[in-house]
Amino acid sequence: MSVLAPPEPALTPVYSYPDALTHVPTHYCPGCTHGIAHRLIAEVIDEMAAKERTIGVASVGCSVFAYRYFGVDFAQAAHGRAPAMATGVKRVRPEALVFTYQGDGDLASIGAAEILHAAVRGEQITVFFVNNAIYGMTGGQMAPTTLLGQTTTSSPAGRDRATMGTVLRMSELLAQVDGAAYVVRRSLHDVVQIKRAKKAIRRAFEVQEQGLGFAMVELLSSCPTNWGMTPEAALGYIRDEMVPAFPLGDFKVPETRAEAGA
Amino acid sequence: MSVLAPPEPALTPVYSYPDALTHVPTHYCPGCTHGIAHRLIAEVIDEMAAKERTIGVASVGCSVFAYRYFGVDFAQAAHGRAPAMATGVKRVRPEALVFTYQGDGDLASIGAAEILHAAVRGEQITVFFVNNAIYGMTGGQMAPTTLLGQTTTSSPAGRDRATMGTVLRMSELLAQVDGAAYVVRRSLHDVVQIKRAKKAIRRAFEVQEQGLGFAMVELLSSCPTNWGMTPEAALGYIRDEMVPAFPLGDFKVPETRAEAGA
Amino acid sequence: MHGTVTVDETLCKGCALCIPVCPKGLMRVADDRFNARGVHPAELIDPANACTGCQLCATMCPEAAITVYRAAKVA
Amino acid sequence: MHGTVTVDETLCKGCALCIPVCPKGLMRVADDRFNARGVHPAELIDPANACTGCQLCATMCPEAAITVYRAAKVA
Amino acid sequence: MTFDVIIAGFGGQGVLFAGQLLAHAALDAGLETTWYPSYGPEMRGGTANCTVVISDEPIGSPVTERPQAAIVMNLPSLVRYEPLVRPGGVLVVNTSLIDRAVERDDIDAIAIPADDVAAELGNPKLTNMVLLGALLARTSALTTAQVGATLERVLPARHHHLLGANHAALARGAELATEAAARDATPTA
Amino acid sequence: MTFDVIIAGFGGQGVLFAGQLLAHAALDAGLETTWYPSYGPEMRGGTANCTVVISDEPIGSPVTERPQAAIVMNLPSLVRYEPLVRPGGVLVVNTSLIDRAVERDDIDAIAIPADDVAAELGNPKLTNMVLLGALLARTSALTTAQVGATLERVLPARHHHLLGANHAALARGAELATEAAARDATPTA
Amino acid sequence: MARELLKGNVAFAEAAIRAGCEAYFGYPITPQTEALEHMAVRMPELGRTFVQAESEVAAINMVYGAAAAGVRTMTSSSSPGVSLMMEGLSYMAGSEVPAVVVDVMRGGPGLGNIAPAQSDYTQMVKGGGHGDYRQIVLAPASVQELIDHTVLAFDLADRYRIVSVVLADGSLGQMMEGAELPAMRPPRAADASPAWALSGAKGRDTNLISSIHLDPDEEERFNHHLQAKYAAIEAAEIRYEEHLLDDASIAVVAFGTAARLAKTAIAGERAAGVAVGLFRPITLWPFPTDALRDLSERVEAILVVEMNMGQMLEDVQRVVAERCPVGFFGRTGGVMPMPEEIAARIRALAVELGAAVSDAPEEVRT
Amino acid sequence: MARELLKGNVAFAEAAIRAGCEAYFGYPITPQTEALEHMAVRMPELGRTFVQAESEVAAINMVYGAAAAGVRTMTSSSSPGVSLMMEGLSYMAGSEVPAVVVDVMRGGPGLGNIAPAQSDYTQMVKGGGHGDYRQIVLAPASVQELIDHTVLAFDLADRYRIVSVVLADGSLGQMMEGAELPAMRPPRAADASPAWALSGAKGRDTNLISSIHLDPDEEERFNHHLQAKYAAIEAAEIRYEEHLLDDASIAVVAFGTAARLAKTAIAGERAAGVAVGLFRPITLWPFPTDALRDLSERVEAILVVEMNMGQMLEDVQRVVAERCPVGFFGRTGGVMPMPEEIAARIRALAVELGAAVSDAPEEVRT
Ligand SMILES: Cc1ncc(C[n+]2csc(CCOP(=O)(O)OP(=O)(O)O)c2C)c(N)n1
Ligand SMILES: Cc1ncc(C[n+]2csc(CCOP(=O)(O)OP(=O)(O)O)c2C)c(N)n1
Ligand code: SF4
Ligand code: SF4
Ligand code: SF4
Ligand code: SF4
Repeated sequence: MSVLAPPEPALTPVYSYPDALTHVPTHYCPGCTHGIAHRLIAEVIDEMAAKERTIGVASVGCSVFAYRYFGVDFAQAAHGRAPAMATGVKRVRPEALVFTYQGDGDLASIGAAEILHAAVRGEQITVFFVNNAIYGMTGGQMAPTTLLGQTTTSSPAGRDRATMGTVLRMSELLAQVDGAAYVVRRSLHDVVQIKRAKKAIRRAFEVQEQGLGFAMVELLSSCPTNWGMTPEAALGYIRDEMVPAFPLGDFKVPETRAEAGA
Repeated sequence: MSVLAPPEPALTPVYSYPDALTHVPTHYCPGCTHGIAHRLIAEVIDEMAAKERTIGVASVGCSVFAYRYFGVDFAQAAHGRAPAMATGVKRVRPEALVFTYQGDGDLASIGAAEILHAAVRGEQITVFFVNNAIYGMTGGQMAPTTLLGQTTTSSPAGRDRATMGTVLRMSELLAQVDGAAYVVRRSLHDVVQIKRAKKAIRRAFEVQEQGLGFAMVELLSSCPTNWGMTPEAALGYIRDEMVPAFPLGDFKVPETRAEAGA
Repeated sequence: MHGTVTVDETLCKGCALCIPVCPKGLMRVADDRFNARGVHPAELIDPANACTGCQLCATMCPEAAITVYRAAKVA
Repeated sequence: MHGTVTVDETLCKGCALCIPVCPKGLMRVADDRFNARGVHPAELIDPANACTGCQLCATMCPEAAITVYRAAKVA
Repeated sequence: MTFDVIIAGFGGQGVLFAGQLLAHAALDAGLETTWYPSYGPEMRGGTANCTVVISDEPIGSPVTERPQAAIVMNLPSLVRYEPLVRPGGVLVVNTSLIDRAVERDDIDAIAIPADDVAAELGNPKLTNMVLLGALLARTSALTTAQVGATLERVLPARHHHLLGANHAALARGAELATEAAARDATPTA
Repeated sequence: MTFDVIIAGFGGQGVLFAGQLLAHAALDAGLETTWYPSYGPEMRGGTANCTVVISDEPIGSPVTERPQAAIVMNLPSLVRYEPLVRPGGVLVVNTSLIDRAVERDDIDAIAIPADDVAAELGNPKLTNMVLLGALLARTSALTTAQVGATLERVLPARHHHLLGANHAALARGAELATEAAARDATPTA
Repeated sequence: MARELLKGNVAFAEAAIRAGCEAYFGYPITPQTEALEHMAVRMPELGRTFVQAESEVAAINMVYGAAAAGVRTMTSSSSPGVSLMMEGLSYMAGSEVPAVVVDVMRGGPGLGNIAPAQSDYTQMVKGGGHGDYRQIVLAPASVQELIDHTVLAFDLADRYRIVSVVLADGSLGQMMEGAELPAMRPPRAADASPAWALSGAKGRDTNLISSIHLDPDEEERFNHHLQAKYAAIEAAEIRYEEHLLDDASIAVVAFGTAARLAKTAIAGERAAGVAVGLFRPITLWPFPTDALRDLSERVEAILVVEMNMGQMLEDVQRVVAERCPVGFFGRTGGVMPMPEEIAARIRALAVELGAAVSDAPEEVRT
Repeated sequence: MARELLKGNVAFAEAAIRAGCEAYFGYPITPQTEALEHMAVRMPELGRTFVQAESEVAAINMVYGAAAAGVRTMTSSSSPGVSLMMEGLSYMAGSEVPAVVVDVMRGGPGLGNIAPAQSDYTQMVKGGGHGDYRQIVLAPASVQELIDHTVLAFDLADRYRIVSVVLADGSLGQMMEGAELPAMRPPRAADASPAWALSGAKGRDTNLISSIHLDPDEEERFNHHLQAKYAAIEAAEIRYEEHLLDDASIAVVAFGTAARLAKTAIAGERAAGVAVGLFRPITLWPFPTDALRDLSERVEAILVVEMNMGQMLEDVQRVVAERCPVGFFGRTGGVMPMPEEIAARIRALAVELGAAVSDAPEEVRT
């Protein structure tokens, strides 16, 4: 933690800006929970003292600039290909802690083959999958994760099962794959969930360190801008609409050590 | 059925060459069960009297020439993209019976995103997935379906879990997806299984006719050439090695009418 | 006579999969001749008219090379 | 005094997510000023020194804009 | 005759709509016109701008580095566009949100407290119309009457109850600009 | 000097290996050489062929439309390659599998019942060596001795117990070809 | 229809609909996304097909399928997305299906940015996929042309069983301009299907849509057939604009938005007495080779202006064959060349050529 | 090392290993698959990385990752597979990572066939992806050169932080020929990593591998930086072969296998008294522009021979600028131009030029 001078000398900082972030104001919309995901990952990197051996792989989406905010080595992958790029990195840098940071359009739509096969191969990478049920960056089109009936700019009358199918639950899917060691879904919609999410992030990194296989933490996230809501209402939308469609939970945990307390 | 003159006038043909095949000798290796899959599909097309409204989409693999053998309109898709191409066909020809015919390299490796999303969208197409646990056409490389320890030309020391992951079971995976209406696995290794396979093929076409959603029949198939076995031994390999890794069964059947007797 | 089968020798690849499935053991590879592909085609050897027309051979044949006949019933 | 928080106004986006989570209701949007982004930043209004340094606001803040302090304990 | 203007501010201030209205009005007046927005993640930062070109001949560039006029609705926009307006051009400044003075003296700078005016008119969403009215008063491209007429055509029917307020905003902006001009005795562009 | 030969037959008849052996031997003899196989699904049909070029200068094309020699191990190969051999060239025919006679009379056609000879020698896999021996006897590119020596180098150690049989097959093929030549009194190429 | 203020992306999408496009498959990407969004509203309204594909790879293969089934179909995308279509486009060329692709180009290489550029010239005009193939490439310079070219693209695609590309850029896609949409074509009769298309082999032999020719001789014959078709297109479909070239000693050669920007510069320079005109290829393939060759015999110098580092330039050089000097001015990476800059280049060239030119007029519109 | 009989695909794979390739990512495709299979055996043996990717899209992005991490890495494929790499290659150009791609070209377009062809010239030499970028492209004409060019490709890639392409074809990949492999380079020291590479930011600022430049001005500056690098490569790395050109009145211009086939034809025609020679670009980019221009001033005619419908031809025409007539002879779709056919074209040209030529000798080797 980068310790600022406390407002009064008698005070000690108990929470401050993570060292693994760069102190650059982000480009995210006000209240977008991408920022929370960033912060949690950075906090875990700090706790693991892993900043100097972490390599991140950013995807294409609102988080395309993730590299600006993390104070670690970074690559910026093509849309959907972060798991392939991370595979290339990790295979030749096995000592590094390698993670991808991907949106739901990136991971579940265009990058479906790459994430599936990274899991099948049991790549020793950690994937942070920020699911906001929409394409944020391009202005709010439907994603495979868009809820049934949800209106987006490419499903203007609401997502229609007959022509557009219905929600794709990637965590449930990837948990089916033998090479996946750790697959859980968490949410960022309130303080309790955020704390749980952080634990899962930590565990997902540990799975990589222990060489147990592919690890993914799906994080239900908000897009106040494209959902057309206030930041607070957006958190409510996660809680009330998204969580029922995307149940939180552990879909796969390493047999050697079941995830407790998450 | 194209009825040949019987060897003796008192005899009636009870089984003869299907009408929906072209009577062209195939390029398949002797004993390759691609031929059985072709025959069964053709028999069902005949039984449904659907020859004049069926459109097939061939993939890239040993079955790349499937169009030569089926007496129906055909397209030949790019490697892995048959489900996308079939989507294009079916959306603009909803009255046609549209099927893809894909190998395991094609469907489970390079085409993983396309098959997954055809299922997610609940495309009204029927997919025949011929799983021989290897890349036949290109001379026997590892597929995502290759068994653990199986030697192939690209896993010369046997498929190794640590670097190559382990078998991807596509039927189990796709059955997870809401848009998938009918997903079953059958085998072609003996007469009983072949008869079951045919029933599933029929059902899969019916699911399309009834507009119930995406339908897929996975068929465990042999590759005597690249497995380095006699045709008969190859059938034994399916039975003894593949079936345990790829359990036969119905992973998803339409709720409205459970598959009986398969 | 119950049934019989013919093998389309232009289609047959001599894979021999039809042989073990015949319950009467009536199929064999004709090693006295090659077809245009250069393989010995399968043939039915049924001097005792034992073939029942059960279609197991045809069900197994990857080349759809086998036609099966049965004695016509007056139905 | 148990604790206090500071808000880094260059980072704060005025999203107001820190406000409802404060169990003591001590956070608010400072509508008397804009930051460089043109938004009203959040601020702690704690005349009674009620802040416990519970960190809930910081946990919620997407911008990691909040630093939380507690009175040093002699451990 | 060719006229170009950049309208810039925060997203949500009606920057893009004001520009579109101007372009629609130009088209209605039988002129050539282009409207060109900032787009994509650039808008994520909260700023938006658009360029409108109006001409009696086919238009080459829909963008310009040195506009004849600019409307700036917030401080970052003033900082960015003040230096770019052509000498002799017009700069309309929303002083409700901008407390910095215009530094150049070779342009016609018009200070309008547009948010306050809009609030006075009873609808804070009218800021853009107030500023547009001011611009029209100090340039010869189109008249407020022309723009007002176009507004009736392009405003979706469900918003027609707001027509009066919009007209009023345009008129008030024009009025303030004319007053200011008279005060400053600065020649108009 | 440049020499080219196509070796063709069913997959499994040792077509590709016979060609490789020839190419290895050429390299051992300090000559330039290329070996070019049929590949891909073409082989799925059950046929295989390769072209070997041997020269004392750098080789341009590794393929040829009109070879100086061909070894045909089955009927389809005879049908395909008989018309292509250059006038005066050599055509070695495996009469064990081919009952059709060679029709051209402007080439040196050598009939060798190679499968039978191989069977006589106790190993049906030696067909290719018998035919290669015959070719070598009727062409001047390399000698059976050169090829035999190379065989010792390139045959994997685990197959070295077969060396004797291979030598015998080469020699027997050469012998039969020489006898046939004497019989026909056809000039060699 | 009257002239309306239309956004480029919306305009070409609506034009496609009116030209009879029955199926649209696409994937969002800035700066073309409004086209997809327009299709998402309009196509279902009209009972036609709109599918948001899982990727551009899938989108082009869906287009391939719909085209194989004989309907008018299209996709639109922007540079990185278009790169993902190269295999599919090569297949479509190899099986001669008609379709339309609109590329709203942006800055590159790689992820680059979303600003307007013209640096997909090579990949679209020369064929970024494998094999010897061609696509008709139309380069609009206004929203009106974007509309007209989209309609034309469908007609040419059908006429020649070829992929037609409308090569636009971010500025054309994003800007609004006065333009007129064509009337809605009557819908295709349900049974009107090209003879070669997949529709179920009822009462006819089966049809096959495929790009495989395992036998090289057959593949070569097919390629010669393609080349013959391409030659026919080159003979019949070349389009270009000549502007103020009659007495010009300097010709600017530019396409699309660059040409439009150049026109402003040319107007200014003409006013200053420079004998400069514009040669604008409208079809980038077939390229207006003969007209440009003729021109190169008449003018003293050519200035190629592009929003890239000189891609069309190579074609111009090839055709001009050093008959006159060919200069180049390019801005790239999403930067548009401003008329003033182009004018300065023209001016410099004129001075070099010794032409008598007055000073630039005070007020050249930029 | 002694000369061995080596299959092209195996030879370049082993050459890559000996050049220090630490990671190979690929996907099977005929006619290059033996390379992947060789890597599958050898790389694990040496403790290096071999991954069979799920597709060519994944393969190139894995290469991108390994390259970003600073190791020597490569992939190999053939035409349709290479088309799927266009986005990835554009990204790699846009972030300046070094890597090697071997393209063993086959007949197209589309699925086409697996026979040798040279019709990926445009996509590899001009950039089939979006944006203004270049790749070094080496065109070997023998198994020995396939080996040497692979090693060179790695060295050039590292020197310039660029993608180097070895543009081979099915015949080079499939044939065996006598060739010598280089010695095994000593393995890279565990800590030897380029300063820009991703390795964990220990004791230094963080590194970033990215192709995004949202600000057009910045993107343009980056493009100018790329162009400067490309100019440096053009100044230093052009390679070509001149064969029997000193007194030639006819020059055949051909690359790779086509050049090799032409050599046989040239030998025959020389014997018949035709003053013909060969100009063989070895680097297709950077293209040997100056040497070819010089040549076009010396010879009376040029005949371009390719295994495509005339792709390099356009570059030759551009450079020659009609200084002399440029003829073309191409076979495509997997057909190789036989020396006799090439010879006939040369002969016809010679006759046209009025040269005195004797009849062809009886026994020209084909
Ligand atoms: C090949 C390609 N296709 C499309 C795009 C455009 N694009 C950029 S971001 C994005 C979607 C991002 O959505 P998501 O992954 O859900 O992330 P979010 O923005 O919601 O965080 C798309 C389609 C691109 N950059 N590249
Ligand atoms: C883009 C692309 N990549 C690779 C290939 C080469 N290829 C042809 S078939 C095939 C694998 C086929 O295996 P599978 O799908 O399992 O079918 P099988 O041959 O076993 O029936 C591959 C990789 C290709 N044609 N196109
Ligand atoms: S568009 Fe949505 S996902 Fe993107 S930064 Fe804004 S709120 Fe976040
Ligand atoms: S290679 Fe295998 S899958 Fe292909 S035809 Fe032969 S046996 Fe069948
Ligand atoms: S199963 Fe069919 S192909 Fe095989 S031997 Fe019997 S008849 Fe012939
Ligand atoms: S949560 Fe953070 S960014 Fe949002 S208002 Fe509070 S301090 Fe500011």
